[in-house]
Amino acid sequence: MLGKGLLQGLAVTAKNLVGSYHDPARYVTQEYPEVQPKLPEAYRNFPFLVSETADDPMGTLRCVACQICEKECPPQCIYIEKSKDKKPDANGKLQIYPAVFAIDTAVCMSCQICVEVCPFDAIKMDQEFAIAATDRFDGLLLNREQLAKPNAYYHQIHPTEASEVDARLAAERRAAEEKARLAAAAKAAAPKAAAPTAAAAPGVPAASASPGSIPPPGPPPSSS
Amino acid sequence: MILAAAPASPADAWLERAPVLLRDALTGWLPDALRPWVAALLSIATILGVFGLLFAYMTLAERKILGRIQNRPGPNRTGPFGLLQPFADAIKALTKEDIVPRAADQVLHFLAPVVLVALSLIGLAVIPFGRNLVAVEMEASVLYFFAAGAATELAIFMAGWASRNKYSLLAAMRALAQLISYEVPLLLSVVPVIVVAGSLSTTDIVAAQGGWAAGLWPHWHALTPWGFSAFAVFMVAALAESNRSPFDLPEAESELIAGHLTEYSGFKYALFFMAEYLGMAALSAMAVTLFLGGWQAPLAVLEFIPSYAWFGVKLLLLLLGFIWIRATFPRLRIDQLTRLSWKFLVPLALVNLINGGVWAATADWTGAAAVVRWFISALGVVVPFIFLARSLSAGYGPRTYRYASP
Amino acid sequence: MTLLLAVLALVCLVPAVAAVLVRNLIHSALLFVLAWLGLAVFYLAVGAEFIAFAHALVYVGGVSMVVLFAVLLTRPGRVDPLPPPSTQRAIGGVAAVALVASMLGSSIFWTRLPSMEPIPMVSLRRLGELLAGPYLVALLLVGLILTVALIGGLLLAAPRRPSEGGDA
Amino acid sequence: MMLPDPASTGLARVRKIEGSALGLRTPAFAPEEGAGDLLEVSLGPHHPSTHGVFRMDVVLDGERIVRLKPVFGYLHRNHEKLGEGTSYLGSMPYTDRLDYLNSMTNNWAYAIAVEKLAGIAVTERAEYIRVILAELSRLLNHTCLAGFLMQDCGCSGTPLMYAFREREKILDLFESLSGSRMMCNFQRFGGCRVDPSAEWLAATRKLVDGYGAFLDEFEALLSGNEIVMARTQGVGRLPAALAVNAGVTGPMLRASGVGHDLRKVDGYGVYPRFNFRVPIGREGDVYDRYMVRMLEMRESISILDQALRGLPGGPILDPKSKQRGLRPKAGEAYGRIEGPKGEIGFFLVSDGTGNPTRYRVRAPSFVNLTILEDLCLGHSVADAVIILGSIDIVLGEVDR
Amino acid sequence: MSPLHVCLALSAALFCTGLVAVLVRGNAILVLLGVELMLNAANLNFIAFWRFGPGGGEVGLVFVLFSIAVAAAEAAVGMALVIAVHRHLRTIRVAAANRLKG
Repeated sequence: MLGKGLLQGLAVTAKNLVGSYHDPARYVTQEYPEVQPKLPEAYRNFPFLVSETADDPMGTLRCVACQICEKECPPQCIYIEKSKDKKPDANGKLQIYPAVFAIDTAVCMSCQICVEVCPFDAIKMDQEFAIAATDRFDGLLLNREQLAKPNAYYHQIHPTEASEVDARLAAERRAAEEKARLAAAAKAAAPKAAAPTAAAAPGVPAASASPGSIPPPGPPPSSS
Repeated sequence: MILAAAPASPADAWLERAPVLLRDALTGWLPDALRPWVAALLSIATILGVFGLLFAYMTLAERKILGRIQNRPGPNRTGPFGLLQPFADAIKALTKEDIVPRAADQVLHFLAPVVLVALSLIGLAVIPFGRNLVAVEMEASVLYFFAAGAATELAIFMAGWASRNKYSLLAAMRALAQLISYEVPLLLSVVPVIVVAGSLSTTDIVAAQGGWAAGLWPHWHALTPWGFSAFAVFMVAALAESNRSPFDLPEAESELIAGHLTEYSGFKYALFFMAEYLGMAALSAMAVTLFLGGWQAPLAVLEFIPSYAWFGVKLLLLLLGFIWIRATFPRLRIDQLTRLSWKFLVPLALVNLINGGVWAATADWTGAAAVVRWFISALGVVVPFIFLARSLSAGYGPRTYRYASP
Repeated sequence: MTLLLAVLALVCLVPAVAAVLVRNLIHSALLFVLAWLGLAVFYLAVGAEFIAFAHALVYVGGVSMVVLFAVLLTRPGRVDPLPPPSTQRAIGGVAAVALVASMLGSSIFWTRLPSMEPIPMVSLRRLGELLAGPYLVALLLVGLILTVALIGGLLLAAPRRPSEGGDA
Repeated sequence: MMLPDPASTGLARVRKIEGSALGLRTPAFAPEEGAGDLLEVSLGPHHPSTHGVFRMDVVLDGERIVRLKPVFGYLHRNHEKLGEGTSYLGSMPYTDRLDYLNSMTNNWAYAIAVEKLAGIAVTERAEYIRVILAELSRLLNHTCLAGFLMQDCGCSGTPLMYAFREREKILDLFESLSGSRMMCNFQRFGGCRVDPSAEWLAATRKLVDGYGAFLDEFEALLSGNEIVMARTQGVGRLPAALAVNAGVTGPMLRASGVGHDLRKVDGYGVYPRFNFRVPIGREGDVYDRYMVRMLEMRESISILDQALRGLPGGPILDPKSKQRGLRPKAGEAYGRIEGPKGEIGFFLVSDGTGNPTRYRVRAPSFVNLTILEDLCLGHSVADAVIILGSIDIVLGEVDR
Repeated sequence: MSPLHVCLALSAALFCTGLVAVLVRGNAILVLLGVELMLNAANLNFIAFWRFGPGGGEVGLVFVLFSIAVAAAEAAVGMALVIAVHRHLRTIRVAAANRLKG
């Protein structure tokens, strides 16, 4: 019969009209400013640099300016300049730090390749999407100070991922300390076996050397 | 209290006569000579006011209902539930710059929207809104309504021609082709109603639809077989006349030609917009008068509700139907559109003419004969519908699909 | 009453005269339509309601569209502007018309017209009975004429399909 | 399947106009002289229907189209030359931007090409995940197409809104898995980047179960609708011979009656393990292309159902696989999959260094678009808009 | 100056305008419109005599209805002729169409 399809179509739209008043599946609009979107944990926008503690973001950046992310970034939007001097990192080891670390967010397509290739977990993806700048060039060129955010913030936006990263880092740190202690013990044991007489002399420098040459380890890593 | 006393007949219930009493109160203190003139002015003012507001809130209702059908809220930012949206649109239209192309024919360019709106409004003069609420009482009011309707084509031609732009002229020609080819079924579907009601005046037609069979089944024309077919043809033609959904070809964005309104902006564009809605409201009002028993109540017991309320409810239901159809159907191509009119609607309306004639001739059959009469009339509708439907949808139809053998 | 009729007569006459004089074809066609509208209002004033609406429907609705479509279809992109009517033909035309006008005018003013009968109000039903009664045959004939005219018009105006090999 | 000789197909009758600067090809039937003046119109580049920046130079004889020249390139971003300058891993996020509706299938095609080039094996679980994501992407693409097509036919937004309502659910799945709705950058050489969590799999299961009901409602609104049938049946008929010779692939080819589906022909990934059917049309007009896609969606639902049930455990990427400094040995490889729009393939030539020396993308919409003129001749402009809509092009892929 | 005089004067004036249009204007369409005007003038007479003349004028009304119908048919055929002529002679100046050859 000619009109059957048309009537079926009308029935569907009527069902939706009525449905939109009582069935949440048929009323999907979230009115944005009032209703904030609940972002999935994996959501990623522009990257940010992770710093160990919140109070001294510049001092405790994890980034060691290895420039792998600069090479691997497909649109080449990261610019790094190595520092001349060194700075102890979380494990107390002296590391270079980035004097200049700039990301041109106008070019960055938040593809998170930099996060993937970074061996030091120094750069992670942010979740802040409501970004505005008054100037297209300098306004969107974020420098080191603007990029650095504390690890606590990282825990806040990517909880599970952050805890995995911290667990892994803690494990590495323990392994590094374990290895360091073994090396130290081995070094201490080796001179004793070679010359028991010289034991007293080297013992003292060893004892004094150990504290002297290795500066006191930096503030204990923030409790994860 | 007048209300408490059961009114002798619904006609003189207080609420029923309220508008007439109001008018008499307002014109009472005038000298007799001036009284008819002021009364006429009053009715003009009320029609303009009511239908102006109806236009405003119809645009809002359209966007809200369309939104709700599409699972979204529709405008709800301007005022509570978006109620101030029409006024916001009006201010926007007023403040928009009114660009007139230099080559345009200034006089016609200005005249077209004015004439279009005037013609859509003129038609409302003869529609009986309530028991004795008709602005102009005439013997040939139905013919008057369609004469006013026929002139709108002229205004569209003026709009298309005055913009001096090749595309808007072509679009105006297409719009005219559509309007003219749907004028014929519109008029033909009204003729059986006149044959059965025996008069060209709208008040007589509404009076002819009074009364209920066994208090439950009103004598509306739309509820008789031939009446339903005429009502369907009338509504489809009304859809096309007011350029609404399946036939909104002129301003179809996917069309190459941007329609005869390209050279209009600002308030004149809003006027065209208003004319379209008023045309739609006028045609729906006429459909209510001719087929849905004007201000007649659907059930005898519901008689106490004033007559103009019934007219309003029916009109709003029809307008809801317009919006509902717009939300559901895609657009027809220009050749399909004219083929639908000439090869389907006009023959159907012609057969319906005979059907109405038979119905009028057998008016005095009662009892068992009435059933036979209904059956004949129903046959007169269904048989041609099936034949015409088959010829119209030749070559189209749902298909079955096979799957590739791996 | 006569004053009202006189005003309406002017409303009807002025566009008609203007239509004849104006150069632009579309403007003159639209002025003609205005003249027909004026005539319809004149019929209303005189009391022939049904005739007024029928006239309006037929002329303003139908014939005006035919005329305007014809004007548009025959405007070959304004290639040949209308030549000014040769003065010689203009003078001849106006002279002939002046003669006819004088004849009509004198006949109107000198004949002694019968006094006015009471205003005959014809009801639509009476008109209907007349049409369906003695003039039924005439009604069917007019219907026939209309269909024949329509089909003829279509055949004349329809563009020749190349396959039909119409004449050059 | 024996290919008919080109002479009998449509292509042979199309020959270049001598000395025509534009290289216009004379259409099937030349416009009769004196058939009234021809109207030269250009439709686009701001194209009314949401296909992106694309222009059609149309020559009209009254209502009928006599000549149609598609003009594109507005969205050309030098994708392939860029590929040559970027590392293999670096090109992966760029493939999201080809057919920006289906980044998952683009990634998969590129991953297959590199895996073929470098000879990397793919873990079992990753193969299943890739099938699940590809079929989700097919659902998303066909739903969007139906919405856009009906929008071109003139529905005032209703089917499009329903289509987008369902698309949002799928995009939410992609976002919760890969981090971004449309730019997923998810596949890696030898597997996937992230292992889907249990909640994600449960959400996918819920979506797949509910999708059949949505399709029924959608078809009730559209497929039986007489106006839709009147507007789309018999419009833009593509004969099978011309389709095969023009290299058309995907639902367009199947709608013309040629049952060629790479999932069956190549049997890549783990598709042979699922039983599913390949719907084919008979007329090859716009209605068939719409219906074939609808039936394909129902097949995708059954594939998803089987894949979700059969998803094995195990790693999604073997830890030793090298992503960053991948230097495949010199050679070339062509990896292709059955994307929602047709065969999307990547041709890579490596010289042993970190960057490919040649990086070529075989984009299905680009190839399907070449026969737009043959489909539109003799139709009106309103039909041309629908025919373009039924070809399902995405300008990112066409212009690269 | 009784109303009948006004009507007759208007009818005469319309008739003359129609005549001028027919005689003076060179465009075929305007000639046809002039004829239409003359027909309308005749209708006006019928109405005038029905309304203001001696009784028994209803027959005039019926005649007016028929004349409107015929005039419409004539206009349609006239315009069709004009279009047909235009297709051959590329112009519709009345002076041009003076050869009977096909």
